[in-house]
Amino acid sequence: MADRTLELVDCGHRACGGCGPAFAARLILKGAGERSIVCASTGCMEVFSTPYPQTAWKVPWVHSLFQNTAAVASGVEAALKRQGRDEHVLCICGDGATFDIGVLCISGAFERGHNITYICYDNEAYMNTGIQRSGATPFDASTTTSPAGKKSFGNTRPKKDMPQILAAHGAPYVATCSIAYPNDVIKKVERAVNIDGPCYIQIHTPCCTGWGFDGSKTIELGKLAIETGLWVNYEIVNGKVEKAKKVKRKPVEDYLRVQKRFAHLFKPSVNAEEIAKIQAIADANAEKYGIDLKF
Amino acid sequence: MALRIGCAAAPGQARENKTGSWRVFRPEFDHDTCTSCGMCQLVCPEGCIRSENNEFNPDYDFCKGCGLCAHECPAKAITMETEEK
Amino acid sequence: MKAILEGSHAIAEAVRLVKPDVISAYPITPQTHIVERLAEMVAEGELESEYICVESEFSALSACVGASAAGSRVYSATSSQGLLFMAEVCFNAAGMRQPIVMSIANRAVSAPLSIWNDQQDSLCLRDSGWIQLYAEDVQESFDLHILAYKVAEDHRVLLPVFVCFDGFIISHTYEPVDIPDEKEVQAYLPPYDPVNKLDADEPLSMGMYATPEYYMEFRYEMDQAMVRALSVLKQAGKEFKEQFGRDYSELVESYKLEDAEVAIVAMGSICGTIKDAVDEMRSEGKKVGLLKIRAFRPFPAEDVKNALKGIKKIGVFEKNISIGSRMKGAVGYEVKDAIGDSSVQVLSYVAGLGGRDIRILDIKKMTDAIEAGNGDCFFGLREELI
Amino acid sequence: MRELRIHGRGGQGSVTAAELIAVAAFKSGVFSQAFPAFGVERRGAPVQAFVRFSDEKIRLRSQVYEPDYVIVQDSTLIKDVNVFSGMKKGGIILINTKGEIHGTIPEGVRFIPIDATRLALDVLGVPITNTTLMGAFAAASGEISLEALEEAVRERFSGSLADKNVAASRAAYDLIKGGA
Repeated sequence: MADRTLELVDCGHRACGGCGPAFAARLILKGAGERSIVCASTGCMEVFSTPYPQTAWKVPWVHSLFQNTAAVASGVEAALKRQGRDEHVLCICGDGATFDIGVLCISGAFERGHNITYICYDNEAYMNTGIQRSGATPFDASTTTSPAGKKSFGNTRPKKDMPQILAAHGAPYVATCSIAYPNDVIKKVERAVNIDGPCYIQIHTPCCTGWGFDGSKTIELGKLAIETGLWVNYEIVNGKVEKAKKVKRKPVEDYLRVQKRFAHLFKPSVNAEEIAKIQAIADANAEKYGIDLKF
Repeated sequence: MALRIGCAAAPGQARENKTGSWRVFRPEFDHDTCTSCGMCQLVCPEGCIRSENNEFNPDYDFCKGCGLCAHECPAKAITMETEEK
Repeated sequence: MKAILEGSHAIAEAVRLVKPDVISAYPITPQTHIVERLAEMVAEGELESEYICVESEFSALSACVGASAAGSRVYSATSSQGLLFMAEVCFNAAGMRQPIVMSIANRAVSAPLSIWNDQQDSLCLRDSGWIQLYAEDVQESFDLHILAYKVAEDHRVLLPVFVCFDGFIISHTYEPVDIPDEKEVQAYLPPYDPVNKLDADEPLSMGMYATPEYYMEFRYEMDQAMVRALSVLKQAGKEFKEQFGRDYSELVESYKLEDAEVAIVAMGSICGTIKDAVDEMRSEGKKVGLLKIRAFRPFPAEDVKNALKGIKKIGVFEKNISIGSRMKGAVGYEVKDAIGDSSVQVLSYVAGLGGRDIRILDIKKMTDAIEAGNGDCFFGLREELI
Repeated sequence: MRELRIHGRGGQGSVTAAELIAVAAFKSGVFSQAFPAFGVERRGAPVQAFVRFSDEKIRLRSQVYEPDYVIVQDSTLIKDVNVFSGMKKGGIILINTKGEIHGTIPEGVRFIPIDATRLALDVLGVPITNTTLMGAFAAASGEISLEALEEAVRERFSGSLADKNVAASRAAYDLIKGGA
């Protein structure tokens, strides 16, 4: 059982106050334990946690480049195997490194079946470089490269279904979770690191700076994503979706209205047409994963 | 201090960076109202809330004053006060 | 044991003898025979390594970085486009001070697509922080792989190494090679003893980022390590001679330079052809010699200067083109700078690009051009196509 | 130093022939070097491979332009490729042919025709002529001994395939020796 009191991410890191990913890092290592080696991609978490020489990591940690973390982890795993060592090999990468630039390396590592746990902290844009869209950015979110404007409602594409892509690689265990449900994160990470083979976990990590909300509300935002059906927590075990978290769904406006990245949908007047499209995404999620609680 | 080869460093050194100086609002913990549920400790993105004999307190050297603990406290035992400078 | 082997298979044999824990490579012509042979060795149990069959060169070297960071001895091999695809990781591996050894079967770069030999690929990674060694024949290619690990893993150095040899010309040529036994190699090459290592018992953060307060000093340290590599290479070469009998104690090799009036400077397999050409020209009464450069990074400037002392006409055979530079070739600048005497003529000759065959008669023509003072140009162009 | 150029078509084993001749020469005690004309040729396209023999270490890396020996695996190549190019006086050219060839043998060059296809079909059962021509080359040039060639062939092939190829080499060797 995971030791929930274990603190393997040190104080003094430079994340924004109320940072979702910083919270996620603590939870991940509570689940994975101290016999872990973390491979990190370039990204917000890397930058806030490791300006030389002030590392916040109390476990072995290595960063090479933005897009090669899964390949670096493949090498670490192969070396451990050769040396007869038993540490868990983790990748902790943002959605830019995971959904976009790192796909080649991730696909290769998963196809080869390395015994690694790849964790994506999904804050739905390139936050490190100033909030540019990624393949994980939700429909209609305004980012600096998908800005809302006179002729745009923001990002024109829905989120890429990364968990299914990795499940399709034959990953024995794929899971989504949210920092809004900390124990679920810890449990899923603990499960993944103890499964042989490449596992994938995608953690929803609201970003107060990138999404535009107050840092005290990071967990509230995470909950709203789940409660509106715009984010679904589930597991894919050997290719089958299991245990999608059921909710009594709220309208998506409740989630959208409190974030600056969706502010253009409410100003100067409520854009019912666009909000309906987002509601349709939530409805489709609900249908697909069967998350609606029946009364 | 000599550089460690390959831009490597041992743990513990982030603590040299006292992020408490970032704080504008300061969480005040009301121990009478507190139910010792540990939620504040769990959710703190800094991991800077410590408990001793079931009494929870932030390490003000590192607390950035984000207010997440106060927002999530089920007993409403934490209030955010303006930092007096 | 003397054997006759294809260059690639000889190199694979050298790799088998250094026993890397992890091999990670992606096949590319003309490097393929090396990695195929290594995969076969692993499959047959002749080599106990983890062979990671990666999906790209980018991952090949990235996995090497990971394995090396975890404290293992690692190996990779590539060519041309593969090396360019790895370029970002090359800079990173050197900055992280991982003593990776990688074979470079030198090949031209695209476009136009060419699978044939020149040295553009490794030379354009000149500033990446990798030691670059260039071999003349199969034996030297074999030997330098063993030597490379000794130098890379030396705690005074801790920099990765390219062992470069001309694609096809060396990689696909059968010739006799002396292969030592495992015990001899073990006596020469100690086990890898990492300075930094990912280990849960002794946690460490590796590959952190450096703010402007630190970055320059890290780059300075890399350069210092490269400077130290000059003497470490020579020492390793001397010990190599003591162990195996072949002498690599110098980073340059002079051939008939003592009384030479004209010198050709070159790297790689072309040195063999130039030696034959020098012999022919000597028999015709021409005082010409060759300076072979074995280490391009670190560049042995002092040695080059000393070897060429008193020679007034120097031509550099360049299997690369630095497009837009005045001299045209990248090696010429280094030689000119090493000589540091404006009364000495140092000219570059860009030749043999994309596998253009070089014959003894070409070297003679080049020597005529050096004597006449015509250089800093392409050599051997087909005028009818221009 | 003596030089050999082998002309063949992709798939006929010209490169293997060059390698095995070099291996046999090495086993016969000389320094040898073998390499193909590095190309992207597919099956059927004209290809070349080269071998050098010397009592000293061979340093030269250029292709072979003035061969002492030429082997032509397929006489149909003569139409498209100047197989005689640069041949030295006193050199030997071995051509796999049933009889007449197109083109003129250069002056001073000894032409040895051999129906290697027939021989290969008889002994190997397939029209793969490289080992047959290697036997003929051993007999005609004296650069490699038949024993060394057999050893080289047995290192490359195994079982009955090795036996058959050794037999093919030997048959050609005997044929040329007998005819000489």
